[in-house]
Amino acid sequence: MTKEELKDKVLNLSQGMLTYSDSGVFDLMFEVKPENLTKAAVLLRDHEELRFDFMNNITGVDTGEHFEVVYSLASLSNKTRLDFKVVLPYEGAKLESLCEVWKAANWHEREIWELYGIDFTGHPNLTRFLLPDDWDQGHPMRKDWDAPDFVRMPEL
Amino acid sequence: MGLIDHIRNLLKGLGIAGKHLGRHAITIQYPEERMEMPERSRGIVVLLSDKETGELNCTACELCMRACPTAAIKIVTHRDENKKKHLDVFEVDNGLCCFCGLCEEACNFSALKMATKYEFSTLGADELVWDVNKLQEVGRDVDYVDTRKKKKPKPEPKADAKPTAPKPEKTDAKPKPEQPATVSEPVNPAGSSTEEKVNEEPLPEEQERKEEKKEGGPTDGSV
Amino acid sequence: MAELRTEEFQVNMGPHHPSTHGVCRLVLTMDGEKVVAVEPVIGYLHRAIEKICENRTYPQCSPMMDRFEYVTAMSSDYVYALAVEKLAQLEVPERAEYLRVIMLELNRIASHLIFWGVTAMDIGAYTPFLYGLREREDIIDLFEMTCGQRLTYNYIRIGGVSRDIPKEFEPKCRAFIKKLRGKFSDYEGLLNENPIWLARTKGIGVLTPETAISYGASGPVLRASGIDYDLRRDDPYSIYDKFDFAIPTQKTGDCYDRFIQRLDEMKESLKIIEQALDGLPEGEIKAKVKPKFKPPEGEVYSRIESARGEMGAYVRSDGTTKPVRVKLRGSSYNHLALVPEICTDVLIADLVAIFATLDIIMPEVDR
Amino acid sequence: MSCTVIAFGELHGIFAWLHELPVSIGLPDSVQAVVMYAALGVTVFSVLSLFALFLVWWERKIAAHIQQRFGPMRVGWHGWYQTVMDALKLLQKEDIRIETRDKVVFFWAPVVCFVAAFLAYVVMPFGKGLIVADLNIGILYIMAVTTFTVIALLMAGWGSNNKYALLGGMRSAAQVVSYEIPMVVSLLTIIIYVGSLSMVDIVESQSGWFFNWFIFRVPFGPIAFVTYIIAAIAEANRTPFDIPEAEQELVAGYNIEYSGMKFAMFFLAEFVNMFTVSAIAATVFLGGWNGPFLPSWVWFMGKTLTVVLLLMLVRWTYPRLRVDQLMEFAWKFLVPVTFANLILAGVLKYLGYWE
Repeated sequence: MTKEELKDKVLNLSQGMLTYSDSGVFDLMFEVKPENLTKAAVLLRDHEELRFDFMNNITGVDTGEHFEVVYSLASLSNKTRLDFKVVLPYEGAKLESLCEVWKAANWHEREIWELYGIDFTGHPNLTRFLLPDDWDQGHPMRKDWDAPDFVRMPEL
Repeated sequence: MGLIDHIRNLLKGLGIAGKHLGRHAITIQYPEERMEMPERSRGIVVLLSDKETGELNCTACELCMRACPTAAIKIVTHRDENKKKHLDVFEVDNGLCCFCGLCEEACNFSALKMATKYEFSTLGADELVWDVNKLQEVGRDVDYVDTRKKKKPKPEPKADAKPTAPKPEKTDAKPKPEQPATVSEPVNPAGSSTEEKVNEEPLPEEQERKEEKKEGGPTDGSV
Repeated sequence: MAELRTEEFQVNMGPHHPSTHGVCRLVLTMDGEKVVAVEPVIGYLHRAIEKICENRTYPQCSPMMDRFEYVTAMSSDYVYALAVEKLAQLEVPERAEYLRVIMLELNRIASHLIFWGVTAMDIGAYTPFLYGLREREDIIDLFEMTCGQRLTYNYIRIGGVSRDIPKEFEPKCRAFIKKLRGKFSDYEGLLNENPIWLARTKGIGVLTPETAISYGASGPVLRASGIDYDLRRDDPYSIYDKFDFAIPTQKTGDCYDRFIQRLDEMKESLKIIEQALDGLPEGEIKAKVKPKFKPPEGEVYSRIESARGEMGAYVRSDGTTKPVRVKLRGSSYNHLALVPEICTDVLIADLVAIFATLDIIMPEVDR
Repeated sequence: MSCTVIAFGELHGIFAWLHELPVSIGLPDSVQAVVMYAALGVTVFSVLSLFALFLVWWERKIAAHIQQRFGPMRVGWHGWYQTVMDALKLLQKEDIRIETRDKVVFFWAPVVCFVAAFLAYVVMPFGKGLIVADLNIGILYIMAVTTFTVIALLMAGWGSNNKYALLGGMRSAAQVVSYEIPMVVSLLTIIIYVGSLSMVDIVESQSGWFFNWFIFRVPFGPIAFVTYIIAAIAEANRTPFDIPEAEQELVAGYNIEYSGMKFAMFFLAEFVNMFTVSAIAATVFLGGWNGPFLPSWVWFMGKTLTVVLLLMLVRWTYPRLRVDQLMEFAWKFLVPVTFANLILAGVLKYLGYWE
């Protein structure tokens, strides 16, 4: 399956849930509205012709304007790959958890919750694990967070 | 597998261990014997001196400082009346150095090299900061290939060196002494030396950064 | 006699425990010798590499990658370089790609040798650890000869490799391949058939294919469960499609299979290295990369098959010299998430065996 | 002093002299025996302590050379007094005592372990005449006192008030008690042919060339020897049966909370135990001090150290068994095999194989 075919197929099957985004340089990148997330994920995983059964990675991104959560998926049987992302505002960033769809999402979501402060509703165990247990200094991966003694590198 | 097989396999393992018992050790006794380091081995950063005059090759272009990912190199320069740059301070904090070799590759003047030496343990972290004299002294006996053009220290890319040199003049629009070399460490590695340095000038940096933020991300090459 | 009252108790395994491969804490709920539940606690090795990278230029990030996964630092160098090359659509010279493949495969062997030794040590046999390190030493000598470092190579850069191999590399590498082939009989004789070893690993920690896929297990762990999936063949990067090599798989997915799987993979890697050495072309080793390297705006997720499984790097650029976001995906992260799933109702000794054969390396988990 | 002709290099003169010492210096009868045994005890104890230190060094060297490294090389020729220095270092170390320990038990555990390890040497025949007391129940006595170790380990596990230590202590109790049975039964196979429990009798009935050793002479001797060695490794808590201290599982098991000299006592006791089981193997199966040309104690030491070498090779080669497999191996394999062996040997003896 070439990339174009896959793109058409995903766009047709998703009926507007997934829209194409051109920010993905190499692999296909789609965009999903937060409310459609679980539906889109189940479709991608379970549809006969897609079968994205393998969750590679979830990345939280702070672009400086809003949050993005990028899901990277792969299909072991079809040997295809795609990414899709969800754009979230800073205020009250909240997303459905995909732990039920891919169990691999569990820890990745925990990490994003911890480092970005994005809430995942329905996550079974949203507790601290990467930062110290008594951490109370916010979410370190946000762009507006700096370590107390943080000094920026000299510009080139 | 039957019992006999099990016993045979157990004895086979014993035989392999016994076979090695008779062999000679492959390790070496370190302070007495030393490994011969390969010529490319990346050890301590040293400053190289001219083979004839014995003076430093460094032209104070600050390329290495800019290449360094951990800000282990600190350079302070000034310009004389002929607009020629002179080196005031050249310090390498070996405690911060991550031995990546980027400074060596950035240098176009054969001024700096990661020598094959590797022994520099000290009793305190502050003794790991080496100044220009120490760096030069350690680098005296280091052999190197001089790729400079004589008499004309104009930046010329090395044969296979990666970066084409940016113009050193351009980088120094701002005079350096007013903005002493920034020694920065993004996330505190809990070293006392880092904290001291950070305390030197937290405020201007902080403000600068905040300004950048408002403009929407750091601008590139603003100096 | 009255019924004896028993209760479960909790044991902290780690952060400093001989068999947690770095600093990982496992909170075990135990019923006597039996482990009822495991909860991994991570973060003891968190170095904030991703945050640091946001404050570095693209070339400056490359030394950080060595620290991401220091057992196969070549792979972590490469996955980042690959992501940035995809972003900037850089053409990498062919010789550089060959050199990369040689180094990646040598590093894979080095990692598997450590795995072989460490697993044996975790199950109680000390000597194999030293034998594994002995052969790894030769590989490291090859690396040092080429790039100057023994652990944090910083060799694979954006656009190519940092230096060409020296003249004596090829004969030494071929000699090493020959030597290692000869050592396999020792390796197999020491453990593969040993009845104690079989008793300790056969049927322990069985990972079903469905669980493996769902938890995102990859690499040797996935293949030991019987799924024939290898990124080198199924999503070819670099020039792996030019080489002829087999992808070994096992059937049951227990500790023994995961152990044998890696021994088999070493042999295949040797084949790839030989082919790469035979076909090594002349030419440039690095594409031109400006010091103020600015990839165009965009985002990319690159993935490669490292020694432990799928290693990924998500890099996002906004067109400036510094990345907006670098996310590193280590396979150990997903494998550690598997531990609570497959480590229920096992003995504490089995837990150690499972942990060892999943080949979890903590720097990759904590980043 | 004794008037018999002594072979060159024999040491039993020393023991004879010590036996007669209280009499010759004219002590009253009531304290003669006490002084004599005290003198003998001190002699044997000091020699054995040094020997245990030597064994530690030797084990490190053997392990190192199997693994193609050097091992200790710094103090003396090939580091020969490294362990002496280690012991001195451990003596100077702070004795860390955790607050929550069981004070009495925690204190006495290493003492019991250390003493129990040395008690066996009362009846050990180091050479011709080199024996502290030739008890007529010698081997039974050894079996009895070596089991003291398990009490010490259990005490250490309990007194440390540490979960790892407790697990180690429990494992050790289960293991040592289980392996006691095959060990004793293996020895019984030989003893029914000797007809005496005295160590000296056992050795003397093997006099002559090596085909008189019980391992070759007694029917099923080799099997008894192998089962004895297996059980002995378990008794000495060494890999592949070192689950009480299994480093990768329980970190250090029962001695996790011990430091300084208390740890050293456990450590030395472990090596003394290893020497004990090897010495019993040498005495019962390999002919003890019997051997031509060389002095008897040299033969004894040579045979014992050979067995020790075997134990060391085993330790550095094999992986560790799991705790349930260990018990299964003892009860489902070793115990039936040794009992069958014993019964067959007994039947053969009854049928007149042995005259």
